[in-house]
Amino acid sequence: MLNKLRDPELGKRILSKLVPLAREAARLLGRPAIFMEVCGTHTMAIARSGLRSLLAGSLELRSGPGCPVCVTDQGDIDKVIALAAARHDLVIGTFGDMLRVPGTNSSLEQERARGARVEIFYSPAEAVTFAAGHPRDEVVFLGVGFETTAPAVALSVAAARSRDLKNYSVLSFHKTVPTVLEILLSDPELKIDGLILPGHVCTVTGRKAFDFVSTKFNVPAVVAGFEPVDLMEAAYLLLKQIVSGRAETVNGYPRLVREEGNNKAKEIMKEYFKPVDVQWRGFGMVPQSGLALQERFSLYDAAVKFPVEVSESPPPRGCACGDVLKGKIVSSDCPLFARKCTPLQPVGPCMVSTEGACAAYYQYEWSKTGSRGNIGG
Amino acid sequence: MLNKLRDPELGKRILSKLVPLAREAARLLGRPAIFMEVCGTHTMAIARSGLRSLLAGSLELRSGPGCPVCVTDQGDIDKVIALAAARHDLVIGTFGDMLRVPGTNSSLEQERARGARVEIFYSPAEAVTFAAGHPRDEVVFLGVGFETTAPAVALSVAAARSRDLKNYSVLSFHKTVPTVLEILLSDPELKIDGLILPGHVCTVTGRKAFDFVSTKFNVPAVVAGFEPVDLMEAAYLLLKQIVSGRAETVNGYPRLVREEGNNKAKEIMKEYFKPVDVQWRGFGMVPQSGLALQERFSLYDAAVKFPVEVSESPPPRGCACGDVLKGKIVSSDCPLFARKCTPLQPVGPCMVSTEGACAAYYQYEWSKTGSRGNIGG
Amino acid sequence: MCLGIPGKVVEVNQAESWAVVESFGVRKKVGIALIDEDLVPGDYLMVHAGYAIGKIDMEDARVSLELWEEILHAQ
Amino acid sequence: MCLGIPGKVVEVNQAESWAVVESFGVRKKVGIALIDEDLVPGDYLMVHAGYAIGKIDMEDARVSLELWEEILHAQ
Amino acid sequence: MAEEKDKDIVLLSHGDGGLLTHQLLQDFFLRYFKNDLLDSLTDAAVFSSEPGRMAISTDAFVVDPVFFPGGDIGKLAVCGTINDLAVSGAQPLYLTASFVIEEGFPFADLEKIIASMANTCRVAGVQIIAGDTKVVGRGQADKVYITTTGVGYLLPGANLGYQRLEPGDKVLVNGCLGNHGLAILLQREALGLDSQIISDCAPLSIMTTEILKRFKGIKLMRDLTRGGLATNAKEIAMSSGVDFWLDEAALPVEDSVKGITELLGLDPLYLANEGKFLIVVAAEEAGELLRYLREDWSAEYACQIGDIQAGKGNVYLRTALGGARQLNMMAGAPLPRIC
Amino acid sequence: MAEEKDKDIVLLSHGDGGLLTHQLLQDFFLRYFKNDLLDSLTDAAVFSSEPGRMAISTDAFVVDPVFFPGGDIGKLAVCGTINDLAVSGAQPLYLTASFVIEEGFPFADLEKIIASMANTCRVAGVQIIAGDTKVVGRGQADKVYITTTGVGYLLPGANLGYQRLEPGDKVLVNGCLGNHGLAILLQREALGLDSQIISDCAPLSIMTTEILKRFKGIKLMRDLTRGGLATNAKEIAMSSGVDFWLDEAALPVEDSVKGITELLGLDPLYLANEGKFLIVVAAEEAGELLRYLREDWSAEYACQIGDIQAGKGNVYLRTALGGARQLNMMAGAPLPRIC
Ligand code: SF4
Ligand code: SF4
Ligand SMILES: [Mg+2]
Ligand SMILES: [Mg+2]
Ligand SMILES: [Mg+2]
Ligand SMILES: [Mg+2]
Ligand SMILES: [Mg+2]
Ligand SMILES: [Mg+2]
Ligand SMILES: [Mg+2]
Ligand SMILES: [Mg+2]
Ligand SMILES: [Mg+2]
Ligand SMILES: [Mg+2]
Repeated sequence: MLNKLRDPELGKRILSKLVPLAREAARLLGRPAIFMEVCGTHTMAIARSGLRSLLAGSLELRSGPGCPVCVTDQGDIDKVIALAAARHDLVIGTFGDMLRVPGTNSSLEQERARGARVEIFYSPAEAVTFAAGHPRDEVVFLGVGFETTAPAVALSVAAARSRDLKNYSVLSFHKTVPTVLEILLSDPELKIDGLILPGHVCTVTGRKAFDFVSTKFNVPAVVAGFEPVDLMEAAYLLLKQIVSGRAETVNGYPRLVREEGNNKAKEIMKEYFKPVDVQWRGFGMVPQSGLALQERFSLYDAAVKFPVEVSESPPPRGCACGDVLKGKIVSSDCPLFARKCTPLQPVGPCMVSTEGACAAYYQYEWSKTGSRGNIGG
Repeated sequence: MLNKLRDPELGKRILSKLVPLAREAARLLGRPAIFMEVCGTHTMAIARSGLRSLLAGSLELRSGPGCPVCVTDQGDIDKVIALAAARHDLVIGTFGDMLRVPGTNSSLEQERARGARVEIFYSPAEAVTFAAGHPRDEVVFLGVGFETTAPAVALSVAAARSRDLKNYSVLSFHKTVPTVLEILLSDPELKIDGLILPGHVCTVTGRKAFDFVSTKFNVPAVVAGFEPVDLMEAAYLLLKQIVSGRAETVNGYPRLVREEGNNKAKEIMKEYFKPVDVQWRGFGMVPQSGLALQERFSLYDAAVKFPVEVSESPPPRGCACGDVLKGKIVSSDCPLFARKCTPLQPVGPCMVSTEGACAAYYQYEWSKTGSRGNIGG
Repeated sequence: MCLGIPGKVVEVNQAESWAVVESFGVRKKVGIALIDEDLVPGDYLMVHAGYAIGKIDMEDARVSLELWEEILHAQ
Repeated sequence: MCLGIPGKVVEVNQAESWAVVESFGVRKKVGIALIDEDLVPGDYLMVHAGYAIGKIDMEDARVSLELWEEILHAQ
Repeated sequence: MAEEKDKDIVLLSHGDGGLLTHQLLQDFFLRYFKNDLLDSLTDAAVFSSEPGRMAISTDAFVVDPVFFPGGDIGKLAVCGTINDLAVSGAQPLYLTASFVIEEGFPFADLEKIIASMANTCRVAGVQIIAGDTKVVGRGQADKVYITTTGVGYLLPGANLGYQRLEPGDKVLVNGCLGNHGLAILLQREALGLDSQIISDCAPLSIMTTEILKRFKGIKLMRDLTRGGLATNAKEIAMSSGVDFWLDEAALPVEDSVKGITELLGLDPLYLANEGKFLIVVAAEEAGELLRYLREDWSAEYACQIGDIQAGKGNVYLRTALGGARQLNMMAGAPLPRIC
Repeated sequence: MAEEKDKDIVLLSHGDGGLLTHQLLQDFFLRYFKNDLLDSLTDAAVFSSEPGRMAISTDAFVVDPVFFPGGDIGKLAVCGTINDLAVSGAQPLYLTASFVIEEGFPFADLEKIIASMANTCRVAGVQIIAGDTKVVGRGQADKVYITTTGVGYLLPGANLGYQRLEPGDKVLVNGCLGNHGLAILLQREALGLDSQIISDCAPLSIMTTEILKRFKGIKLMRDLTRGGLATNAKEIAMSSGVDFWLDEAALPVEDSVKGITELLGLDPLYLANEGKFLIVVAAEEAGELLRYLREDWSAEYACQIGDIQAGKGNVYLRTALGGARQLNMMAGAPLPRIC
């Protein structure tokens, strides 16, 4: 059944319904509607399916702050790099995506090449297993991600506690999505006609957590899954709202997302983390949008165990990540894009993670030597 | 001036005096005189100069227990190998010669290849410097050697103490030469007409320490240096005694060896070491012939810090090291020599150190495919 | 940051809080500490970073697809 | 086991108990804690395992060689 | 050496050029690679040359782990260089092999690797005629590295070159993509995945020689190793100045490879292959070539995956939905992601 | 890459076959090794061959440290393979070079090494026409390893072979022994010796080509690398079944090399050389060859060191005193001893 959701024939038929609807919406708005996805995995799925090119002219899709790597503050990135550089006796555990993220002067990949120990883990559970198997090593796991990921990291702390490991700690840079969307939607310059909501974040938070998008800001929103059909359905449901002049927060992913979300995951998150004010790249300080470990787990809190001070450093000169993440410009409008900033030598963090707005754009939708004209063919 | 001592022209002229004298002695004895050198470095010097071949027929030179590697007990060797194998967190420091010495089942070289950390040092002082420079490592220095070497190792303990290093210790297998010569000379089967005494051991002990050779056992002895001229002089002085029917312990190395030896070195040895009963390969237990660290230095005594038990293992089957070291046979008389026992795969320890009796014999005086006949040409 | 993989449960160990799921013919052990509901083989889970984050309602998926067929035929 | 290398003293530091000796044109720093006698540049030392174990009496060496010349010419 | 139970691993001394090195050569390399031209105790091997064009190629193999489902570093080292010659239109003749071995490496494993090399050479009809062995200390290599260099004669009929590519040419591959890279990744990372992916590691020269003889319309071949289909296609596109248009739906990828790459956030188009190559062929011969590959060479998953269009050196992928996206060179080795 | 101060070291990504590998090739290898045949973006390099006999030789270079007095690993890698061809009687033409680089290796050092290779090639008149680069993680290599493979044509006049050796032939070397091995050892071990020994690392092919043209009595040549004079002479003796008789007094060894080896308990006859070779030549040409080497090639320390006698494959050294000892193959790399 799930395979049916990625059936290209079904996709093409839906597309044939979607495009006329998008044209109708464009006619109503006097321009193509602009929808923003706020999940990096949506960004990837859109790019890999070629959906953006198929809708070109009738509907525009933009990437918001949905890639945790991209929204992580430069100072936070510098901190973990500084820790890796200063403490070759530590094992820095991380998801693969953080490896090449550029700090002000270096990256984890660079520091690994200089002797830092950096291990890539697929799951924080593996990092705990590693710590248990290497009692002479001290593992610091880099906790990056939204509500989807934070519970798994909380469980890793629980596992380390129950196994009485003294050599495992977490450096938590976790963030919460609804909080930053409030800031995003409050921006008077923002011109977004609908939000594609992150299906897996919503699996944890529940649909209701995003009701404010439509109730408070009067912006149509749809919780979306990640198959091509899911994404087209989300676009369809958003277009329907625009055409009918409604603004609701619709659950377009009911096979997984519930009204209240995953209560157990929410409880565990609450038990281990507390909301704190944190910096978001491009958004500045967003009150209560970060997740720090509760004080009673300070034994497992790398921020407490291995405090690092880094001098404040300006964001990379010329990087327009902030505007990209707010949907004000597309990546190719950034003056550095594809010139000084490429996936190989990223200037800004949006170019680093493959799901970063600029990296996905670079990888799938743009080419140095090619023209952009005829790629829909 | 010292260069003159290795002048081959002078050597050849001396040789022309030495050979007739040796023939005279042989005539008196009814067979060529047999002299034994009891220093591995003498063994090497004789081999490398080709002296044995030049004297063949008129004088025979044999190697005694002069190579500390060769006389080290199998059990002691097993101990250090076991330590290296069990404790990959230790750094085993050693002189180059011990690296390939075979224990019952392995060697330091084998254990290094399996992950043990083995560092070669030229001087125990370097081992202390290494320990100071690697405070997270624990260095165990393998103290092997006679009176010449023991003071240097004692000084390394002194240096570690004065620098307050907690990560340096010594595994002392040091032995004393006069003690074992007493045992050697007491052997009624021994047929040795003169002893070439170890010049550098005597530098520390003094000539008088070896007076017993002639006074108690009535064997002529000469303290010898290491240049070809020195060795020929020693042979000359021994032959002179034989021809004139005397037995004295003559100092043939007066430019370095004093009657009482090096008092400072003797004091330091006494301060740090105490005589203990130890096993010698081929000789069995020799009372009071080993040097163990004094109890008050037990912090630096690897035997105390890292005790190892190894099961007693028989000496390698068929190895005739004992008889070689006692001068009863020459290496090529051993049934394993050059067959199962080669420098590449030594069975007995005499085959390991380049200065070992069998190894020197193999390397310089014998060849698998060649005949032994005409090598004097 | 929220790559989720759907998988069909083939084995459950509630006591040790894990299940083996099969996705695209591949089996993997995942943590189920975040799942409140009962699990039996044949259930579908959404897996993220080694943990199941939710149970997939296959009935909903079916309804969803039927709805599309209706819409597509409506024309 | 007693490889000794003769070397000519070119520098002495009694306080720190080392000397620099030259052998065969090569210089090396060696410990002199075992040497009782005074050392001045030009002296010769016998070095083993990084430490000087004795001072070489060059006069003795000369006498020794002269003795040989006598013996050799005696014939 | 082999008979003594305590002499089961390579020591630094086996690399010192002395007696142990000599024994190592005799007991392993000369024994398995035996042929008239090989005599590793001389400085160089000598062979007769004919007038013509020769191809030479070299590659270092550092794969971790050294044994993997479907092959080992030895088989890989032979296939890799043979295939570089093969796709260049050459008939591989001779290889050299140079080993860097980490102290402590078991002789048993070394023997398996050497036997595997010898076996692969036999299958492909090439000989190893010169070699070298070095041993480095613990932590100065990862078990064993092998560099092979191969020489061969260009096949008289072959006429391969970037400049021959023109709009309308068809793009073929000889089978499923991504298996080797994924097999290696799964062995290396303890991901706890219960699925066996088999490397496609295989020598291609016999096949390429035959197809080059029969199909004069073949304009370019490329083995799809490091960087996978995407990177290699992009390199060719940039060098030839034409565009590649590939069809996502036509790309042969095994279901299990598809599944696992999705699971790990990887793209099979960037995974290395070791027995797969891309062929650019004139349109009129494409169909017959495909049939020939599938039927005569049992390459049942051989596919036409796209075509060449006039352009500027880009590679486009037509998505299943009918959209398009670009493929660029790989930037950073594929890593398991959770995003 | 070179212009960014924070991009000064090699990363694993430089070896993934993607964009960074591409850049690495462009910025370093293609830049320095530039020639018509080299294009490392193709699978193989192509060159024209003539009828005749070709020689091929390969060696891996793992020297530690990578920079040493008198050379570096790059110069060594070029000289080593050129010299193996040269002493085989071949005129070296082309090299391939394959690199295994440890993550974190500075580009500045890599560039020095590559420039040094390019320079040595220029001096010797050879070209690097194919290559490969792999990057391995920290602790999986020691900075950089290079494998070179060389091909060349056998000189028509050269007639070298073990079977030609006969009693009465003379044995020559072209200069002082032991410098390279000792230079390396002194760099590696912190022995606190205040003396600069310079490696003799040098390409020999131009010299060997000339002497082979002039001296038809040359029967065998051998570069005296790993294992030194003793091991190499023993190998030749064993392969040819004759005995070598070398004169200790005739062996050219620099005073400082003599001194330091004595100090450390080493034997210079077992130390590696990288610009020295042994020549076995018919007696009647020995004198003239020696004169030619000394005068026309400024090989002032070239010496006749012994001769060949009927025998059973042994190497004898006549000691200065007039005695004799045997030289065998090295058994275990030379280590500083105190005994
Ligand atoms: S292209 Fe680079 S510099 Fe520009 S916004 Fe994106 S990440 Fe920032
Ligand atoms: S040859 Fe070997 S086995 Fe025989 S006595 Fe010597 S060391 Fe022992
Ligand atoms: Mg050679
Ligand atoms: Mg190649
Ligand atoms: Mg290749
Ligand atoms: Mg070689
Ligand atoms: Mg390793
Ligand atoms: Mg290739
Ligand atoms: Mg070679
Ligand atoms: Mg060579
Ligand atoms: Mg290559
Ligand atoms: Mg290293």
